[in-house]
Amino acid sequence: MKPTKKSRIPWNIKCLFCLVPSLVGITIFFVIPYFRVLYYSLIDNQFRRNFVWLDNYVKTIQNEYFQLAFKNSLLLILIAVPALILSSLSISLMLSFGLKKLRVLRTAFVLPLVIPTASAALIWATFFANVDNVLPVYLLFIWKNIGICIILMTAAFTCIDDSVFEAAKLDGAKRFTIHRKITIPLIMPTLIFSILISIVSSFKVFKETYLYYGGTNYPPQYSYTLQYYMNNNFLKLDYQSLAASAVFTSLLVFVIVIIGLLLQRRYTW
Amino acid sequence: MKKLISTVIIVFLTLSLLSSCNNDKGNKDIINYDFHDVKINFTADDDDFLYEMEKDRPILFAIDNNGYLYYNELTQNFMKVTVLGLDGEKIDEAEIEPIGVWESGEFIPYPNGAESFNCIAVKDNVLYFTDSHPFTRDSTAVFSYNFNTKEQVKIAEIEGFNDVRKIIPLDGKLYLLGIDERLSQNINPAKNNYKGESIISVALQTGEHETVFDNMPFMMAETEDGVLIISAYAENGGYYFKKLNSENIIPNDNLNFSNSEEPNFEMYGSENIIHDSDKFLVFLPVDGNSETRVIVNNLPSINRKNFAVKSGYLFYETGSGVRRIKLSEEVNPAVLNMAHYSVLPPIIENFGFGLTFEQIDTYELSLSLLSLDSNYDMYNINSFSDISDNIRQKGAFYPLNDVPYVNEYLNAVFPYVREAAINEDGDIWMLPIYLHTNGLLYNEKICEEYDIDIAQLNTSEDLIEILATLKSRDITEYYDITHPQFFFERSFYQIMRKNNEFNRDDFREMALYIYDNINYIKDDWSYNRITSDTNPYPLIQVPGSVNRVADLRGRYLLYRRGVGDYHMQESFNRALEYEDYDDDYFWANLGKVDFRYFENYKHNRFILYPSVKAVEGIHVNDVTLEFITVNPHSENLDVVLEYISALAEYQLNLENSFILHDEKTYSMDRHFVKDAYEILNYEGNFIRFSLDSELIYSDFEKFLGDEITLDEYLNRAEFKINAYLRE
Amino acid sequence: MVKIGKAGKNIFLVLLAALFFLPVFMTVGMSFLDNNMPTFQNYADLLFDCFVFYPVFWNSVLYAAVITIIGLLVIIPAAFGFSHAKFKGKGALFIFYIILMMMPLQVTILPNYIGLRDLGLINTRLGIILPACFSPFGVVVMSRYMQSINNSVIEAMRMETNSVIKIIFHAVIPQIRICIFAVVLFVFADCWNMLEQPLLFLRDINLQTLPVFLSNTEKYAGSVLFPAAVLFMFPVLLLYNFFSDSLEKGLTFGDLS
Amino acid sequence: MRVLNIIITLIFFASMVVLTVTARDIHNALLPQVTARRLTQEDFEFVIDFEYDGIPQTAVITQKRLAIPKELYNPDTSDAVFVVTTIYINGEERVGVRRVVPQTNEKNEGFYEVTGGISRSDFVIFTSSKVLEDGAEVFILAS
Repeated sequence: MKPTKKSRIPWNIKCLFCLVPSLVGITIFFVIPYFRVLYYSLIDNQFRRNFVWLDNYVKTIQNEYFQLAFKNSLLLILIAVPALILSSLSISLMLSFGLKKLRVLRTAFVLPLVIPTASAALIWATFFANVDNVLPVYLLFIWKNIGICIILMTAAFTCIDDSVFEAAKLDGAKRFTIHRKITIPLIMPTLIFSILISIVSSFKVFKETYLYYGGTNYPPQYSYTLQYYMNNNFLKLDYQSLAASAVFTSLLVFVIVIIGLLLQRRYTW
Repeated sequence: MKKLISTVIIVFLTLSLLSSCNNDKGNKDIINYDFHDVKINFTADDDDFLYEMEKDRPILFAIDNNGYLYYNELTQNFMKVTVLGLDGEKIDEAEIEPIGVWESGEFIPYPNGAESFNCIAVKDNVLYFTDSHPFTRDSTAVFSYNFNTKEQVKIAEIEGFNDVRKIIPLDGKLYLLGIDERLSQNINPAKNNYKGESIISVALQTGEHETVFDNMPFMMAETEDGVLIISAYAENGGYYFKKLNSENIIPNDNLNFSNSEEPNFEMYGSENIIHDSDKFLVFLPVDGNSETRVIVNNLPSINRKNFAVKSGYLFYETGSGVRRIKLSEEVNPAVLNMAHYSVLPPIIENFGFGLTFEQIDTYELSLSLLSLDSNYDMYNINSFSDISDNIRQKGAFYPLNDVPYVNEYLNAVFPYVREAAINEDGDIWMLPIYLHTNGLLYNEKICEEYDIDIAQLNTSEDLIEILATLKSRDITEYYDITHPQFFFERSFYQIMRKNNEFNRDDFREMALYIYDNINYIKDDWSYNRITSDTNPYPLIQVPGSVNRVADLRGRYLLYRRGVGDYHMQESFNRALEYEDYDDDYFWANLGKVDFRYFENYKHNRFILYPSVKAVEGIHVNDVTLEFITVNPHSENLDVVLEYISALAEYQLNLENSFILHDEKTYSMDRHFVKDAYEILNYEGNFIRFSLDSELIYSDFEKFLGDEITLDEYLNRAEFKINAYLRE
Repeated sequence: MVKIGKAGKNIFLVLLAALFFLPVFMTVGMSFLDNNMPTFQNYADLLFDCFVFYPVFWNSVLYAAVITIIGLLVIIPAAFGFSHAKFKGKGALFIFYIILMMMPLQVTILPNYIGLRDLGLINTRLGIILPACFSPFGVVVMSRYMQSINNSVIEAMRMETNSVIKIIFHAVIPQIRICIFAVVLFVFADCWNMLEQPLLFLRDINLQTLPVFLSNTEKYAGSVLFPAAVLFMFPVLLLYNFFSDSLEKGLTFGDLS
Repeated sequence: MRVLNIIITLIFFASMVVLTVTARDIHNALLPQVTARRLTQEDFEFVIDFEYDGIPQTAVITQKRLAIPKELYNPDTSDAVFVVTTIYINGEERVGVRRVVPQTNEKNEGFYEVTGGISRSDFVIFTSSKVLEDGAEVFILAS
């Protein structure tokens, strides 16, 4: 083995260099726009451009329709996301530890990823024609995103070592306790992660709900979410309240991420 | 495995790049040139001269080198040519003896021979003209008339050649462009408009003729320095230019000739002017580089066959004679790009500016405004689009206060239009172009026959009452003037005008009123008619029309008709142009008006369409306004403001503009103009902005169809309207 | 009791899967129906009468493929950097990546439009490709996985060579094959369904993508759109099949080394 | 299982490649193949009366008029003729036909005189491989 010559650049710096392309791309296409949004939220008008600092935020907070939209979005995240995680967890448990030949069923759950937005909205409109509550929107959200969560979770299950199960079975643990005690804590990082992914896709599901309600900018009260609020303000050239509400959403997201990480630190052994 | 995947991916990439660029370049029609910039503009009025002539038929004219005008009166049986000098005084006159054909030694004049003359040309005081035999049309005779010696000579007779479209006398020969019989049979159809033309040259002394060019020519012209330029269709579409006795000039193959019937072009310096659609003269450099330039001018409608360019002047035939305009070298730098919101671009004059139009939707419009884009210079918006009022509130405009003529123009328009054009802090944020509202057209005589007194018809109750009486005396078999959507729309604006937030009782009252009085059949919301006789007002489709009330014999009693929009202005201008204007010409032009239904149209009158309820005592009428706003971030702002002031000045002294307030600018002797003016001058008019009844259409329809209760409808409407207003 | 429980669970699972399969079945069914008579006419109309479909289809393929490939070239090193480099603000930067990932589209449309316009990328293919290649989603997913790979292999490799690229290629990639497939699947599916960006950033019709074509209901007859929707589903489904195969194989050998 | 997957993918994309290249030609091949030409000018006899220095006279003269061949259109047997026009399908401009009933006047041994419905520059369909109807798309064989 020839002795490796001492490379001038320390290993740690080399790893940093790997980060550079992504960092450059992120700054150009994500960070600068984000700060542009911050700047827009601090000026009074897209055309007159004089600073009013927090007026926009105050105005947005007091706007009753922003509160309504914020409430609806929060409800969507607090109800639909857990429901999604639970259902995808149970399905992936059944898939991974059930019959071997049932594995092929997993393809069915990935299909919603594949269906185009227009057809999905059309099918939802035919199934839930005159349902007068928010359920269809939640179901649409779950239906659309269950595929990703199942893939993540089943992939996580594959990493668990079989020997762990043999040991548990030996001391007579029943199926349910095995899952509660061992499998779930083991895949807790993936669980947290799918929660984050689902929250991201809760913003992406806007296009389908928009078409489901027939392309109107003002859906029934219960499904008037933040995206509708922002979209309408965009059409009304009121970019300032849109920017302010955008900053609020990123704060909301920031809080959720922090909670997620804290939970994860407490659970990982 | 990896190699396989990588090869497949590479195949994808090459294929998609390939497939996207090989869809064949459809040949671009001349109309949608990519206009680069405007080089030549018509001058101000002093160099604009009109040779007045009373004439009832188009004339043929030619210009000689020192600008004298030779024109030919196509009288019954012989040709009289008069020569006019530069300021229109008569210099010379010639009577050409009757044209006929010598058959077996006997001269047989053509009875209505004069019509058969195709075109005339003049060179150093000798006139050349051709005529095709009026019956056989298979041969063309070429004549010359010398103004000095006053003698007429038949130079030649060419078999199998007619429809001569151009004569060019050039160094001892005459070049004729016409249809050649043997060529006009089998031609490849779908490519272009070639009809079998060819170019024949006739020697002046000897008269023998030979074909000079027959490879699909469509026009020819002569440059100032005496060179013959031919333009011909290229094989794969488009066309190219060719000097007569020299090599091909580079073909510019991306230009396809327009579909105009009579192609024509003249030479001006090193460029040629191709006359295309009525409004455009296009300057195209002959050497074929694709940099094209357009001169856009306010020629009302140039006769395509008949225009000539000589010694820096453009001559063209108009209704009242031949007009001569000086072509000046003044350069207009920028071509302005106007984004328009409705499907059709606005019909406005361009005053020598290059104008291109592009249609955009609300999302693109907000994106363009918010991102301070400069790719649009002006926006043409109508007031019922959701964005119109937001532009005013958010300041997304360039104030036009100090643009010349704009202030003057706003003082001259109707007060409610002026009020709409100026925002709270005094900025003029838009330039109004034309208005549109709804009027009720009724036929005085027929209404008298059925003793309907229109005077007391000003609310919807009266209208419904009249229709009920008509129904009871089953005079009228079918009408469809009371449509729920229309009544809903009018009352929606009247309510929102009074209190600009959701007022539950007004909406409840309106909903109940329409529910009881107006009949609604499921799924018939957007203006299509229903054919059922279960309801009291039988609504039967009148063939090919909406909103009409006709009696049993199909004669019109009442008809809902737009007032004041550009159709009216357009048809009015055209009517005026031909002086023989009278009512029926006007009516025939007012959109697709089917004459059978307007028997004695002279008795048609307009009144304001009855409104649903009074607001503060006056009956209110919503008017939509078409206007232009200027993009403050446009790169060629100064040219845009120049255009806006030209447009304002043009609108300012427009006759029968249906937007100006001053009565003297309207020909009040014509009763429909007077009626239309009264409607547009009604004090209850207001411009409705942004808030569109579309917001709660679908809920109202569900309520009418009993799918949801009244309260449910009111709750939904409340949420939607208040959300829209207070978001 | 356990026996029934097990059978009941399986039946419930099959039923649920059938329920999820129904929408696809409906779309495919509708594509064969022409006012409810089974016919191949719709496919004939699409494939042999609507020639706009092909450039649009290959555009989508191009965008999805190029974004996935360039994306991987950016994501894998970045994830490696996140998981193995030690520097002070790493946690904060990672959280910032997550926040950027979660910004809703309505917000970023205008600033992105302005950014692309200043770079002159509006109405060009790059305008769609570049922003998508650098999306933080891939980095976040993969760096989570890289933390749990076996470092000893890397240490060994570092003995022989100090070029990071070789190390990543030989030591890291074999270990995270499943994650790479997962990221490829998500990024490809995401680009394949891209609708808002092409709609607003591209003006020229033959640069557009398939979802834009599918959403243009007034211009193209319904009979053309359903078969197009079916063809739309194929690529992602095929890609998923690749992935689910490797998942099975991934489990059995070499993964837990 | 993996090999099957690759095969399906290859088949799918290969067929898409083939279709991209050949779709338009197949489409054109399936269209009715037609030949189109402009109408010719033929001689027709006309009786005309005119005045020559005061004396009304009549004369039978032959004149060239737009003529349609008898086998193509015959007022009492055939109902219409098809003329080339541009039509719009799936957002694209294509060559199509429109159904025209020409007005005819005089006739001679081979032709009928066309007085209305078809102008000189219109291309009339002479032969077609399939039965045409109004607004149909056609493929014009190079005449």
